[in-house]
Amino acid sequence: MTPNSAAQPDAAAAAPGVVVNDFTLSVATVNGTGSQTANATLIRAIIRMGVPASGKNIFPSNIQGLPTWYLIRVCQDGWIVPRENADVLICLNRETARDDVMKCAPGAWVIYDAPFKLDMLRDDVHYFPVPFATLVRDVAPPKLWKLVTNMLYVGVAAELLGIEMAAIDAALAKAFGSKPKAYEINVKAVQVGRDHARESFTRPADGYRVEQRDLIGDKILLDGNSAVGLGAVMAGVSVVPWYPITPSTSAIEATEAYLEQFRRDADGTATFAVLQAEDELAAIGMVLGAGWAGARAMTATSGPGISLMSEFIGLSYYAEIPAVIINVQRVGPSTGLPTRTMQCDILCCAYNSHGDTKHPLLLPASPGECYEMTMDAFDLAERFQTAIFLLSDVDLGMNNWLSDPFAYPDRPLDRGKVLDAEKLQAIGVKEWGRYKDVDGDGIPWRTLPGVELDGAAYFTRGSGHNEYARYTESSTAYEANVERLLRKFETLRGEVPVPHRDDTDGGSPVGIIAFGTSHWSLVEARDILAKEHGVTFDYLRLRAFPFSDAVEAFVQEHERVYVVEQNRDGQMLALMRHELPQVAAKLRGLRYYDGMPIHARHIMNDVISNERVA
Amino acid sequence: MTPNSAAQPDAAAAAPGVVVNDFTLSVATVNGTGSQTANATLIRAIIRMGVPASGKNIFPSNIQGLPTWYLIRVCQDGWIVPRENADVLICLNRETARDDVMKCAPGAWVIYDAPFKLDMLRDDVHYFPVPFATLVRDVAPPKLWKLVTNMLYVGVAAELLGIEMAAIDAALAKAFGSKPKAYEINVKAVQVGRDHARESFTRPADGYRVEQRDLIGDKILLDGNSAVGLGAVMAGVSVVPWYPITPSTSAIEATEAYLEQFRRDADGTATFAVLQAEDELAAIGMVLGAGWAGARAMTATSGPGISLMSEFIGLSYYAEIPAVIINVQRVGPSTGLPTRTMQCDILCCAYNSHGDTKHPLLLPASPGECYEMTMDAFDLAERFQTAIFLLSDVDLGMNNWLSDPFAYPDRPLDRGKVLDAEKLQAIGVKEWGRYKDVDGDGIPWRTLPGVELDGAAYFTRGSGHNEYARYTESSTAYEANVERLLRKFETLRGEVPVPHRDDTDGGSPVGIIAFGTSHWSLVEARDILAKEHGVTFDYLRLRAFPFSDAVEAFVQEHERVYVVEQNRDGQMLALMRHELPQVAAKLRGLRYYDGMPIHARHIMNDVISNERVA
Amino acid sequence: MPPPPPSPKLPSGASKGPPLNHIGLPQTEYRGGKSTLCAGCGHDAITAAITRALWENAANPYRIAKMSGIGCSSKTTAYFLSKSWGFNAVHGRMPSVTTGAMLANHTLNAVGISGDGDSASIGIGQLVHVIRRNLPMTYVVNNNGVYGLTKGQFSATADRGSKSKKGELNEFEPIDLCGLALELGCTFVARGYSADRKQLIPILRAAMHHRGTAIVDVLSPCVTFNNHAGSTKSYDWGKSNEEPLHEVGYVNPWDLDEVDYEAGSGIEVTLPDGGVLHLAKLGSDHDPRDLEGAKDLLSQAKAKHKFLTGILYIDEHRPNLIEGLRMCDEPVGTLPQSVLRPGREALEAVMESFR
Amino acid sequence: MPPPPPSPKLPSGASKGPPLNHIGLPQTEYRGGKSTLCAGCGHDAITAAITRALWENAANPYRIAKMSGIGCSSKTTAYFLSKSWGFNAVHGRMPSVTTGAMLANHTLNAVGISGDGDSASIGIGQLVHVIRRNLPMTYVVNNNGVYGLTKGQFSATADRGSKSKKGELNEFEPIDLCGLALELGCTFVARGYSADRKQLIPILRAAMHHRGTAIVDVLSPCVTFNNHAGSTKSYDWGKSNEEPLHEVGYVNPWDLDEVDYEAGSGIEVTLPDGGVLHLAKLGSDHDPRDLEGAKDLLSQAKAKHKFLTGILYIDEHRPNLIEGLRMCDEPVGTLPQSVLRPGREALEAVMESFR
Ligand SMILES: Cc1ncc(C[n+]2csc(CCOP(=O)(O)OP(=O)(O)O)c2C)c(N)n1
Ligand SMILES: Cc1ncc(C[n+]2csc(CCOP(=O)(O)OP(=O)(O)O)c2C)c(N)n1
Ligand code: SF4
Ligand code: SF4
Ligand SMILES: [Mg+2]
Ligand SMILES: [Mg+2]
Repeated sequence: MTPNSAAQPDAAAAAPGVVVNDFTLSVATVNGTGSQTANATLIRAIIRMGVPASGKNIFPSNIQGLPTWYLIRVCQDGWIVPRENADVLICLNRETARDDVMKCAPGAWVIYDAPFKLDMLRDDVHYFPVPFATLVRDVAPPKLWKLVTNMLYVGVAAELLGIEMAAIDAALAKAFGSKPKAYEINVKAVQVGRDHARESFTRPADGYRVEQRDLIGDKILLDGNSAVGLGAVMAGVSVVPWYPITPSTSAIEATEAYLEQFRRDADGTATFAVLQAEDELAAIGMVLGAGWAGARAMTATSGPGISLMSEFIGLSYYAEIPAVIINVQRVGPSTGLPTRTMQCDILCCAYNSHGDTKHPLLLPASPGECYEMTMDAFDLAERFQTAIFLLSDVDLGMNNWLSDPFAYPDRPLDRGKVLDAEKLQAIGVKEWGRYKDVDGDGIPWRTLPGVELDGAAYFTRGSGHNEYARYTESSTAYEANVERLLRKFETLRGEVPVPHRDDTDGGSPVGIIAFGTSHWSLVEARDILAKEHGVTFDYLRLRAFPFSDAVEAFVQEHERVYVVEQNRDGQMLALMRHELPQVAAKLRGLRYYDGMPIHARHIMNDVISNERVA
Repeated sequence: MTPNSAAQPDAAAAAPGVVVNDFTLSVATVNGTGSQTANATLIRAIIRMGVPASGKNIFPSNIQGLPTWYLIRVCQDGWIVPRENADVLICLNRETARDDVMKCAPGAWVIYDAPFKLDMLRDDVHYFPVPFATLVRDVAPPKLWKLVTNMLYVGVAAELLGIEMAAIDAALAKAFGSKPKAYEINVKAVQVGRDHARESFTRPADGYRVEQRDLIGDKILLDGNSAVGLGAVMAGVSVVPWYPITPSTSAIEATEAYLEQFRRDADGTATFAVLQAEDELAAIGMVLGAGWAGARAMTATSGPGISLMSEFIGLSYYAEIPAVIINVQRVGPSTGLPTRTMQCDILCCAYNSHGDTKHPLLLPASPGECYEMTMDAFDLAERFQTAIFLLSDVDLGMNNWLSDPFAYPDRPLDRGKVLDAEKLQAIGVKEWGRYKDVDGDGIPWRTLPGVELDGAAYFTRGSGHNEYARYTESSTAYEANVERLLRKFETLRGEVPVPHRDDTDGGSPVGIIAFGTSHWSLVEARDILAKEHGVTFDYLRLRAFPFSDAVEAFVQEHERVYVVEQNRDGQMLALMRHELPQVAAKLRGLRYYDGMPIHARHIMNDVISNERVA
Repeated sequence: MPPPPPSPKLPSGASKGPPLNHIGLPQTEYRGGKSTLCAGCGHDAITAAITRALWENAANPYRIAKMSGIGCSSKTTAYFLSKSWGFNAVHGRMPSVTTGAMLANHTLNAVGISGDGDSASIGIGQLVHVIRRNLPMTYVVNNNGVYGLTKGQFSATADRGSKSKKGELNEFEPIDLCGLALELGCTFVARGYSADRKQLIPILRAAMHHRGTAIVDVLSPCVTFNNHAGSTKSYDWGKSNEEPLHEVGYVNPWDLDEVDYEAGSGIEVTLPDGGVLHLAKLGSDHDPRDLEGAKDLLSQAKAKHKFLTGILYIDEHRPNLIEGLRMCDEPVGTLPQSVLRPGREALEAVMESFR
Repeated sequence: MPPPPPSPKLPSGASKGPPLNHIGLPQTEYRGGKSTLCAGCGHDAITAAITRALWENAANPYRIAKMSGIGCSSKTTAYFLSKSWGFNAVHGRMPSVTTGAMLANHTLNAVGISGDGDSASIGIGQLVHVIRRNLPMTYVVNNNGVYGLTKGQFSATADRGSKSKKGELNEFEPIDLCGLALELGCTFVARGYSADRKQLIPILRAAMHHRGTAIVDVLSPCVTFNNHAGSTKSYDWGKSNEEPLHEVGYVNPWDLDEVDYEAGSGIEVTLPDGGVLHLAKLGSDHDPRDLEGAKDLLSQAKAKHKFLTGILYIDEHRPNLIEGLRMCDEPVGTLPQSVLRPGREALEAVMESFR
């Protein structure tokens, strides 16, 4: 079975043979039943066996009772985006069971709750009915049955897939380390599941298997939101006002947890403040107040919150106040699909607020970049005295990703151009102007409230002001000021994370540009296209806006360039067309927007049909 | 004196000779001193003489005591944007007097308050010192002196410029018709001013003169905001929630005044509601509630309000609720210059809110279009069930413009696709789906709350919904729905106001695109370029987004096309580059952004230097 | 002792089948979609009470507008009255949308459902101003002290010193929505408990007949995130601390002659539809038209950590927004063009004014 | 009779020149830029009172943060203390910006100035929540019942039945900012009158020393748009209706031994800086620590259309937001990297948790 044939449900059943360490497992269940721990156990156990795996949680916007899926992609090549069609299905939600089975890849293994009686649905898959309700009785008292059922399927799947008990055990120890009783029950449940599978099923000759490898090393498994939290804390964040909204909430929870861990004294004194605001307008207002007064401040939100913050974001731009805004993007417009993923706030953030504004965007593609770029965001925000957006998404923020461990930051915090009393006196107080471009880079010097020196104070406002921060309605002062802001943005262009370029050997006349989570399907698609269709592309991964010169150069050097993104309107394409007019004609859009993470297959198909590859 | 030499302060003094009906008059005063009536009298009197004139008020964001200028462009060729440098200056603000005089055109007439002693500032202008404080004593009791001073300058200017007393009288009768005593005092003040001028000054041989013409006919003089109000009322607006903000407030005040006049019974019963909301979020929320329940609803605001409305605007797009939003643009970002003009919310409105959204923009260039397009906005909003933006600006909205009288609407209100009980039964209730595209135009049918029929009701939400308005998180339903929204937008492309195209005789390889208030300087610049530099351009005036096919065709047919706009970032250019990628490479930006209305000279210079015209 | 509130009678001839209300509908006709809330959530009990209240009131389903914001609570408008239009707006902004809808068509009967997060945090401004304008609407807050849908953060109604599920102490002063409403001059202020269905139904029935804004703040425990010890919004807490002010009854106008409250057995307030609100004395003899009395009772209860329920205040006279604006009887939304668009002379007059 | 509030003494040796305060500054050092408001605007009088209060308090100008929103009132932060940082934020959002600034550096002394439009309409949510959190700040509302800067529309504090300059009647219930603050548990609630400088200055002085949120609602007539007959925010109305609760005095700690209030001549409250607020009985003998008493007085005054001024309520004990969060003494904004960034072991421990 070749890696991609499983994704073709229409193709004839795959040739028999065991597929090792390369399949997509889907657990279909109902939310609020506590299957997270079971799913985490499965994925952790696979990783313990040295085999790369990543997990994606497809969950509803609801607390209890609606369908949810957990998708695990196991792939020793390191590709991490689940295929569209599951190879192994664990089917525990009666409501979606039919659809789930019909969507499986041919040859799939279907583990299901026996009473669902699914085995007449199609005959090109293998069925493994499990009488969960019966088995669970032997494991735990009734009030735990719902929870324990989950561990039973872990056992069944582990047995069928060859996941070792030691690996499962280690994963369970991790989850229940501090609760021996729970640990015991769960071990027992897994064991009962295993036993049942061993006794009742014979593993088909074709199918899926996990085999020990050594591909994990010291890698970690985590979600992007935790990485953001850690990055923020390593960047010295001190003020964190926020308002709950899925999928950004966990970024704040992580930040708060690390702050509690590392920034609270034994006596309870904190060197930070995390504050739940009354709404997003207040949250960003607090960020600006704190940034103005000299603290590193951050908030996290999602689309609706960004919309609400728009007025203040304009103030940040024009009054030049540092702010870090984490936008974990979800499907819009409006409330949209709050738990589904999309890269759909690009334009909204880049040009956020009324009037002429431009805001830098950082575009992480992995938890590692969430960590690094969150730190970058704070340095950039303070150096450039403006709001910096980190654009994550549901997929990156809330799913589990394998990552190299994070490096300890190798440079000090860059607190930007701040004048204390001494420096100010050295310059000469009269010389200084809050909005003067003394260094030719468009970035002015500021003071922080509290400097005990006459002339250090200035007045901050969102209305017209001159170089000395004084109110003015002068046309020339206005024009000079907004032109300086453009110069500042030009300086920024040279200081944001540079794109990653990856040319094919020998180069290709065609380029692809992607960013953020699209990256992972893109590399998979690119590999397959090269291997199976002999079609190669050069690749550039954007990592920030404004676009570094290397972006324009990349487009310049190719005949045509596809911009891959997860939204309907080609928002990054729009941004590039406007910001890189010299090369705009070469850009073509390649879009995906159904709320699921973009699939390699989608990119492949689109590229193939555009390039008319046979 | 040729029409444009006055705009060249550096040039040598103009040749002697009288300039008839072509000059720019500037009244420099202090706000809160009540000079509006005087200025209105001046401009009305000129118009009474059958000579075109338009007035622009350059005022501060403040209630009393700061500098303000009123600029009157008199021009029998019909050009209406004041030149950069005044030909006639009335100088009543000591604080700005020096600057005002220095900025005059060579040969200018400077009428000033005698104690200011300005006559040493430069020697290429004519001085007319007026002892206002002395003259005023003869006219009115002390408490009226401040107000009456203004009418004195009207008299002086009228005498010097040859404005007939009958014309002034008619203008005063208009202003004070119902107050005979005030009328009398003001007539007297004008007379004293005239007498003083006649006795004290000799009119210079070169200089400016108003002469009777017959160029006015039944034209009206009004501001764009009044026209919006009138359009809204002729369109049957019934619910007007709003929040005060300069420069949009007067659009609502006009709307309310006409509603009070035409839609309130003798017994006080109203068929409308105008409601001051607590903020812009509430105002737009009320508009949506009213639109949903079937009323024509509108709000008016400016940049900061648009930013605050962003979340709701996304709801309007996605839940498909009619709304009319008047955005009288002012200088951003943030609070910016609230009383200065700019076309700077193009991108912010076109792609407003998070997620994938697109909103139609109507782009009036005159009060006549404010009137027409406000009516269009209501029809489009209801037909397309979405928010329609009318983008006006400070200049258009708050200044006085000559206009042909407005025509009575020639088509009935288009209330869009609304099903009542009867129609619904005819279709079959089961057949109907709130978000179903039955007509292939992307526009679904809706019902209004209150239809007494089972199955007529539906549930409106900003979260994922299917064709039957039911909640869903289905990827396919989501995708199908947002693609229908795109189809709807395509239909809209064919129904928004078409652009106006004006090709040069014989055609030109170069095109210019402009919109809104930039139009007026553009036509002036184009004429002068043709006459004096022999350079001609074809011209297209955008009147709406989405862009009609004619826009793309225009660009296609030219080698290069300049997009003229009043903002720093080339926002319309960005929109065009993205929406018209096939022709994007031909577009070039031409921008102006200091908060004053764009000058013909600026456009000329830019075009000349771009086209390297000698 | 007052008689129990009258149960709707069966129209003659309909002796078989489910009981029908005054307009001939069985209660099932007031039902909505299946709830997707957690089993045991207080919100579902409120939905049931609303369904029942609408049925007992014999409300015209086609004229109910179900308005809500965002949250578990705000979802519940989908769970009653499928026959009615619903508008699930954005977070915290239900009042403005409702205001617009009522201005367009005040023949609708607006039933707004919100949560404590939706109303006391992000939406507090709109709550304050809808009260100030006295918009005719029923405004129910399903109050659980937490943000259910976003997984259990404290809301602004959580009591100071109460504990989250994770054990954190709430440091902030709670907003008492009834206290706030009274301070703002709200014309109908009541507090209920999702588990006290008997009282909640008549409160809702009266609220739906009130001429202006009726705030009904209902304790509605969140079983998933705020039903533990240390919470002051749990079922246990509600049960132990409820202190009903009075026994509430609401009698439809067409039932009036069949009900015979003992004279002096309580306070009667006639509402605009002609129905009568009857409050039978329990603990105190508070007259709900006494604003200062209501405020005092609430303060006292707060001091004693008691959970006072009932109708605290009603001003049945103050004109509502629609009356204040002197709007015509017909919905302005659907007036004909002949009314909406002024004639040619009107335009000509305006033109002349600009000459 | 209490002695008049002490006038700041001249430091010895400075017998010539203008009087200097405790830190040796003349009052001129507390001045700001030239006002651009209308001549006679109440706001300018408030600015003068603030300037004076800061000087009498001997406030350190470098540590004052002048915070405001948008409006004529909000502009006034530019008209006092040029030595201090000012932040003129967006409309209605001053409280959140102030909260952020104080979290970053709570050694600052935040003086917020807002208008009734800025605070009671668009900003009411932030007002409510800053009170709820008890952020240490002085929050002055320059209350004129209209939107001055946008030319005279009614604000939400305009009384029902009061008239606009054009003669329109206000139909809506006013928001009484003091009543609202009391309801929300605000820890310092006062009302002043721009024209009653003698009372306003000590109120402001006490407010600036309060531990939490001090709401000072000041009637401040708008001469241009709301100073006519029929207005209840005019100078005439203020003059005819003012009813001061008490005579207010504030004594700096360093002046304490020089002032000798007669025993029992009034109520004394010691504030965190050691200074003493002295309230000499005038009409009532209200103790400002009596919340219910304050509410009652306000209700009664409202019923009588009286304009009650003075310090209505003070709770000098409730911890403020900074204390509740247990923040360290230093401003977190300027802590060194060694404190801000956890060490390598910390990162390693976190990495291990993800394996
Ligand atoms: C603008 C915006 N911010 C945040 C959210 C996320 N959000 C959804 S529901 C909710 C809180 C709901 O709390 P509550 O109103 O108390 O309802 P409950 O779920 O407790 O019934 C929040 C913050 C949102 N939908 N929109
Ligand atoms: C978002 C936004 N909406 C509207 C405005 C316009 N605006 C400026 S000041 C103001 C009201 C000010 O009233 P108030 O706070 O009472 O201050 P006053 O001028 O009366 O002192 C408004 C609505 C604005 N600046 N920003
Ligand atoms: S989370 Fe709480 S509020 Fe939401 S449905 Fe569950 S129990 Fe109800
Ligand atoms: S308009 Fe009113 S509030 Fe504004 S400065 Fe003038 S008097 Fe003061
Ligand atoms: Mg809640
Ligand atoms: Mg005001």
